[in-house]
Order: sequence, then structure tokens, then C-alpha cells
Amino acid sequence: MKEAGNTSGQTSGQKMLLTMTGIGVFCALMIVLSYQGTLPRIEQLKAEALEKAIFKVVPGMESKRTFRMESDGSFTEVSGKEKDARLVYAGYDKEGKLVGVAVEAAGMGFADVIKVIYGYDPEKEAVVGFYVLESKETPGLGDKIEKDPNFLANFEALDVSLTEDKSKTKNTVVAVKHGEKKNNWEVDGITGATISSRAIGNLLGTSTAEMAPVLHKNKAFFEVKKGQ
Amino acid sequence: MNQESLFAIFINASLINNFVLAYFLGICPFLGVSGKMETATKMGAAVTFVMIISSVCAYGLHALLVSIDAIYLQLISYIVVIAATVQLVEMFIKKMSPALFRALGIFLPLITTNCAILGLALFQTNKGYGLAQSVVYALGAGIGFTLALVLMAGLREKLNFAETPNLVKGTALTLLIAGILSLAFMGFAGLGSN
Amino acid sequence: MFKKTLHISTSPHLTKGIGTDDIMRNVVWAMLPVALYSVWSFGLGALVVLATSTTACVLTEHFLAKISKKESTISDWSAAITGLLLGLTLPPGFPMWMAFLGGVVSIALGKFVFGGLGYNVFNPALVGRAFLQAAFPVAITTWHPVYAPDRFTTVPSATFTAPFMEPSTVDAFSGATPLSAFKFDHVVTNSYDLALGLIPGSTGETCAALILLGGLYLIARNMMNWRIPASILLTVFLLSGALYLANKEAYPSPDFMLFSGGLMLGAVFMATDMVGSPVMPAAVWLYGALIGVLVVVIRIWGGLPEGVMYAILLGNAVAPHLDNLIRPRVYGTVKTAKKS
Amino acid sequence: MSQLTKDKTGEGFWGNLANSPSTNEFLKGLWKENPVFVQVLGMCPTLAVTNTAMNGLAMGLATTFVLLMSNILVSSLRNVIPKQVRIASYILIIATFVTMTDYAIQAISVDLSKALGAFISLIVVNCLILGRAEAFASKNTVGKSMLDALGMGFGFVIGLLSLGAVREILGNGSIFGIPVFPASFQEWVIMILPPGGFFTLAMWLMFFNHRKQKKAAL
Repeated sequence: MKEAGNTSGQTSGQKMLLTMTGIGVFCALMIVLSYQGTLPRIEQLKAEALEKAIFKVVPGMESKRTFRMESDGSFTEVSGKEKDARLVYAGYDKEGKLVGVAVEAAGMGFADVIKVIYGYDPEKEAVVGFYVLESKETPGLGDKIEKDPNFLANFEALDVSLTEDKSKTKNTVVAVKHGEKKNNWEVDGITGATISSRAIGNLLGTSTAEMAPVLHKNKAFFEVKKGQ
Repeated sequence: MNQESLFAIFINASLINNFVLAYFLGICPFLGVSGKMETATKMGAAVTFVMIISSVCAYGLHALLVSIDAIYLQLISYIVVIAATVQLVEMFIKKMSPALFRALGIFLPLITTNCAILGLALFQTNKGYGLAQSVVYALGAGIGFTLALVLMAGLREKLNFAETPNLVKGTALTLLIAGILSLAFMGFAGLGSN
Repeated sequence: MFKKTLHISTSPHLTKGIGTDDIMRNVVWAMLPVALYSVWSFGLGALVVLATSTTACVLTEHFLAKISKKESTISDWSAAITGLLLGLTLPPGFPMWMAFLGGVVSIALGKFVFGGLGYNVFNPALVGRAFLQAAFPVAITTWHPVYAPDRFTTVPSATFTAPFMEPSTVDAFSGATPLSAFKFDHVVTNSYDLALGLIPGSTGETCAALILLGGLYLIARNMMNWRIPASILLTVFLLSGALYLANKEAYPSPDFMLFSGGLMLGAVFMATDMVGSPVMPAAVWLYGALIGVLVVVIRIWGGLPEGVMYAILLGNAVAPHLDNLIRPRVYGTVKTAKKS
Repeated sequence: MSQLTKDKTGEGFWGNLANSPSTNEFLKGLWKENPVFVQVLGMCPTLAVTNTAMNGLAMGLATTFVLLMSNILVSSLRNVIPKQVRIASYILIIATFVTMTDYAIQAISVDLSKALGAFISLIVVNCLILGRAEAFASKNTVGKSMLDALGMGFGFVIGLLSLGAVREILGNGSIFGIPVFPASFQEWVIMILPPGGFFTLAMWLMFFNHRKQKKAAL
């Protein structure tokens, strides 16, 4: 307890400045070192997690390329490290043929925003895969959107075909009550988790309505191999 | 980029995912100053005020850090900025309105260690909110915090004369009430989702 | 508020007033037709739920009084009322162990921790019900049909689920209550069925007519603050009426809003809890209006089909403020005197 | 000292910390001055991330690490740092170690860092850490401060684990991901939702209240 008193007597502005600078330099050094030290590993883990998700939603995919969507609806290939950009991931099979494009989408669920990634096949004009990236839906109820096999079966071939002039989707994806799915652009909901399954229907509807025409238009662009 | 509407952000921050009752942010002042109505209101107002200011600061700071590619300094710079903001607000209020300063007095320094402020800055960054969205988020969070605090204070004042069992006296009772309030706020879940 | 054992009193000494147990007993009388009708319409499934929750509440009350070395308070009927009310808000065929747990939570968490009767700032039955809703969201929204032919001979299979185990849903039906049918599928149930209870739902919420009758009895005997149900129902009627007039396609009709779900039960028997509601008449009107608005907001814009329980709990939480807001100034003080 | 008195005065815990005996640095944090159950400090991580035992353990260990490192540094610099800027320096030091912990956790597992989310960063404003730096490390030798940090840290771990365990067992039927009930167990979903956090902590506090009252009665 006595030591505490010692410091107060001899302080001056200079000393305060000196200590603060010293501590600041030390802290900055520690932070930068730990950042540099962990960076490769963190990026690898993140890339792996993303890869895993993309592989889940684009069946038959062997390799991927990342594109950034520009505000005019065109796409530019990027390295995939950009943060504040709208990215899509094109997947290719062994022969390098385009098998689908993975797109992220988000919408308000029951508890908080739900983030998903889905695969769009411009050839079939359909959603071909779906995976929940982030959700806080009620365990045992709303979180069935992640696990329920019947629900997930909706997204193996969900019709998002375009109108004649390819300018918009023919039908908007929408969730219906469980067991009442009549058309293949409808999502068969989950009993007891109506809100969560509807949220998925809505967010897919909004996202596909916007993205499907753009992606379809750029189909040829995605198919061009690197270096060609 | 995030495209949530301002109204949805406000409802989400204040009611559905109330900072105190769903995220447990700012529990320390919640337990500490919810005993009296008057202090609860003042604390709530002070926190809301600081939240909005530091939300704007955090937005600018994040943009700066991204542009100089020094995102690893995020946490340390946020906390420094928040501490500085609280200091400035304190000095500003002292000068402009001594009456308000006396009323808020002891609460202002306490806000620095209120995790709700730092939590707000971190969440808005994670969610990628723009400036307007961040401000509305801060406003919602502040109002939600005040609401929880004021409701709790009202109930605790009402219970002042109750013969609560010894077993639950003190913090335990406050936590139990908070749990029930948290249950009641679950009614807001999904608001605006359809 | 209503203590049976007052030791000290100042003049004037009233010799006879309405005691707590008088009121409570009459509340039981008022609720009895509702309970009987639910047993008649849902059969053994409802009977078991009502009996279990009531027993659980009475036992918990007795046990907690014993361990805190106080005189048991079960004779004031309040625990029985809590149990009965809780049972009336649960679906028939609800697993016994869950109903029992709900009863324990109602009394322990909703009443005992606050110091017992007179201090239960939240309606105890609703605390128990909200706990069950959050804990077992699937079981509490599993309904059984009304007027099933075998209702007096067989008990729904979920009822006797072993404690802590998941109830079976073999004979439960996944159909919806009128509210969820409207919310999710836009199907409107006709108001005649609603008023007479020809619909599935929680045990006690289906027959609006009997609930109103019970309420009128209590109001007639001056044992209930009539302003509370009046202001809740009026608010719901006006607000949903305005919405309905604005857009008949999107919003339900006001009579549907009034008679469906737990609104009647909540407005008449739950929001009127004397501890959780304000005292001043103006504050009472505000309290009712607030609950009414919340009910409409949650039902129409919220994620859940029904919001009466949450609305009343939130109303209970706001009640102390409403009294403060309306509280008359102490004679002789000046309004501007409050300057820090 | 009890949280009862603390609750009334509002600033009692600074007093509590300052009055801590200089002996027994390690043990006091585990039980007598347990940061969770007795001092009721650092509530927001305590409640927010304890929906499983694993999350509670990870959060507890991360906090212990930050507490230990900052205590060591603060204690070794205690004669250097001028009094006027001490709080600012402590915050800088703590924020540095928290950032390091954050990166370490991200490097260990994506799932873990996703589950703990921003709450790792929020260790900065855990009053326990600043409290120990100010009340103990700034006045004691490095050795004592280390013991104090370890004691308080493990006390915090015990607190978080006991909450996480109860919530995971009832809310998920498992502990550390290993099922403890038969498959047909009905989960109490409320326990992993926010109200469950409040109720579980209240239960533990009531348990400690009960023990204390029993002791006082003897």
C-alpha cells in the first residue's frame, strides 16, 4: 500500500508523456506482432469455412472463383479478401465447366437477422443448394431451418426461372404452409416454425429476384476460363 | 453493406434484442442504479447520449482504420475514443449546464466501463451499418437500455415495502425480475418480420 | 394489500369488510363455469391439466411457507386460483410434468420471491405460462381437437409423458388455433364459433361467452375493477377496427380480434390482478389501453400469433409508473418546487 | 463482504477489493471473494456466453489470461506509471491483451470465435480486470499480483462453468457436448435463451445466500 504514494510526488508532464508513449509503443508492438503471427492461420480457417459452405450449396463443384458485383450489374474477378463488397462465388467442375454460383443473402428472422448462402445454377435457372451461415432462431424450433431434411430438400431444385426477356424472375420464391407446396418455386414450410421458414422464403425471394437475372446475364462471363 | 431499414434496426435494438434483457450488455449499471426511478432515468439519458456520440465516432474511426489498413487497432482505438468521449461530454455538460452536470455527475465516469457502449460500437461495425443506420442503432439501443432500467426501477421501488424472503434479497431478486422482464420482452420477437 | 393478520390499526376501526379469502373464493366461483366448459369440450385431457397445475400451485405454496417457517397461506385460495388460471392457459393434453413444473414456477418465481400475496408484481400464472412457453415451445403449441368423441374415455398420449422426457405427438393434431390460422394462412374463423367455444385452443380460452359471464358476476359483486377489462377490450376493438376499415384484406375484423385467443381470459381474469395493476382510475384506463395496444401490435405485426400473455406481463411492469404518472400532488406542494 | 451491502451503496465493491487481505491471495478469489457469486462482477460475459459449458470455460480462460497478463504488467510498472494517467494506461494494457486473445481464439477455432463473438472484445470493459489492476496489482509485488490474478481468474472460471453446466444440462441435455440424458429428453429451451441466464445466476446467488445465512445462524 505504501508504494502507491511514491509515484505521485515526482510526476511531471514530461514523465506522464514519456510513460504513455512507452506503454503505447509497447501495446502497438504486441498487437501488431500477434496480428501478424495469427493472420495466416485465421485467413486459412476463414477460407476453409467459406469453402465448405460454398461446396455445400453448389453440388459437383471442384474449384471456385470469386467475383465482385459492381453497381452497374457487371462482375469483376477479385482475390476474395475484400470486406465491404458484394461477392459471389462461381463454382466449376473438373472440366472447368460452370456448375453454379453461390450468393449470400440475409433477412430478418424471428430472433435476429438470418444469413444464408445459396447456390444458383444459371443453366437450370434454379436454386440448387442452401446453407445457413448465421442464425439465432429458437433452438428446437426455428433452428430447424438448418437441419430439417424435408425443409432442406426444398432447395435441391427451387425454380427461379426467368421471364422471356430474362429481365426478371417469373415467380417469386415464397414459403407456404407445410404440406401445401404445389409449385416448385414454393418453399414447403416447417410446422411450428412458420416465422423462420417464411423468413427464409422472403429473403430468398428478394435475393433471387434481384440476383438471378444479373447472374444469368453474366453466365457467359463466368464461363470464361482464367487467362483466356 | 447492410440494407436493413432504419425502422427495423430501431425496433430490433430497442425491443426485440434489447441490449440489457437479451444481450446482457450494461448489466452492471442495470443492477447498480435501478433502485430508484430518478437515477435510472438520468442514467438512461446519459447512456443514450454517449451512445449516439460514440456511435458516430466509431463509424468514422472504422472508416479511417480500414483506409489505413490498420483494422487490428480497432478495439484499442474504440475504447480510447469512448473514454475520451465520456470525458469531453462531461466537460461540455459541466460548462453548458451545471444543473444537468450535477444531476448526472457521478454517472458519467461510470459510463466508460459500461459494456453497452463498447458493445454497440463493435456490433454496428460487425453488422456493417452505414452512418444513418449506426445512429439509429445507437438511439434504439439507448432507448432500450433506458426502458429496461426504468421498468426495473419502478418494480424495485414498488417492492421496497415487500417482505421479500431473505434468500432472494439483493442482487438475486433484481436478476429474477430481469429474467421475467426478459421473458416478457420475448413477446416482441419477430416484430416486423412479416 | 389485503393482509389477513393485521396487528396494528388506527381508527376508524371497521369491523367487517371484504377479506382476501372472500374475494378469492368468488373469483373461483366466476372461473368455475369456464373450467367446467373446458372439461366438457376437451374431456379428460383438460381435466388432468387443470387438476395438475392447481395441485402443483397449492403444494408449492404450502411447501414454501413451511420452509420459510411461516403459516401456510393455502387457505386464502389465491394459490388455487393461480393454478386454475395457469391450467386454463395451457393446451389440453399438455404433459402433466410440464404443467406441474409450470405450477411450481408460477408460485415460486411469480409470487414467493416477491414476498407472497400482495407483492406479486407480475401475474403469477402468467409468469409460469411465459416460462413454459419459452421452455417448451413445441409442446405448448400442440393442440387437441374440441369435442372429440372419445374425450371422456381416453387421455391424450402426451399427458402421461415421463418427467423430463419429450411428449409423443401421435394423437395430437397439428391444426391451428383461429389466431395462428389467421396469422399464417389468412383463414378467418367465424365469430359465432369463437364466442361459443367451438374451436381448438388452450383449455380455458375457447368460450368467450362464459368468461364474460364470470367477469360480469365479479363486477356485479364489486370484486373486480371493471375499468381494466373495459379499457383493454375497447382499445383492441377501436384499434383493430380502424385497421380493418383501412384494409379489410390484410387485417382481421375487430370481433375476430376480441373473441379469439386468450384476450377475454386475460382481460377478465389476469390483467385484473390487484397487485400487478395500477390503483388510480386514470392510470387504470392507461394500463388497459397499453395492454390493448400491445395485444394488437404483437398479434398483427409480431412473430407470434398470440400476444395477450406478453402484453399483460409488460402491462404489469409498467403499472408502477402509471400510478406515479397520475399520482395527485401532495396538498400544499408547488409544482415548480422540484429543482435539483 | 456480501453483495447485499454492495447493492445498497453502489460503490462498495471498490471498498471490498481494497480491504482484501494480503495473504491467501490465491484462495480468496476461488471462494470467499468469488468474482461471480460473491462480488457479482463481470456480469455481461457471465450471462451472455454461458449457454454451454464449453463456451463458459473458454470465456473464463480467456478472461483469466488477460487478467494475469495485465496484473503482471501493471504490477511491474507500478512505480513507473504516474498516478494521473494510471487508469488510461491500465485500459491500454488491458485492451492490448484482449486484442491478442481475440486473435488467438480466432486462430484456434472458427466455431468458438463465432460462439463467443464480440464478447471476447468486451473483456476490456469487464470491471473485474480493471478492478484488480487498480485495487491490487498497482499496490502489490508481481508475485502476489500473479497469485491474485490466478485466484480471481479461476474463481471466474468456476463461476462461468457452473452457470454453463446448469444451462447446458437442462437446455441441451448434455455437458461439454456429451449427452447426459436419454435421447428422448425434453430440452428446456428457456435455459439457453436470455431469461435462463438471469434465472440460473439468480439461483446460484440464492444458493450462496442460503449458505451464508446458515453459517450466520450457527
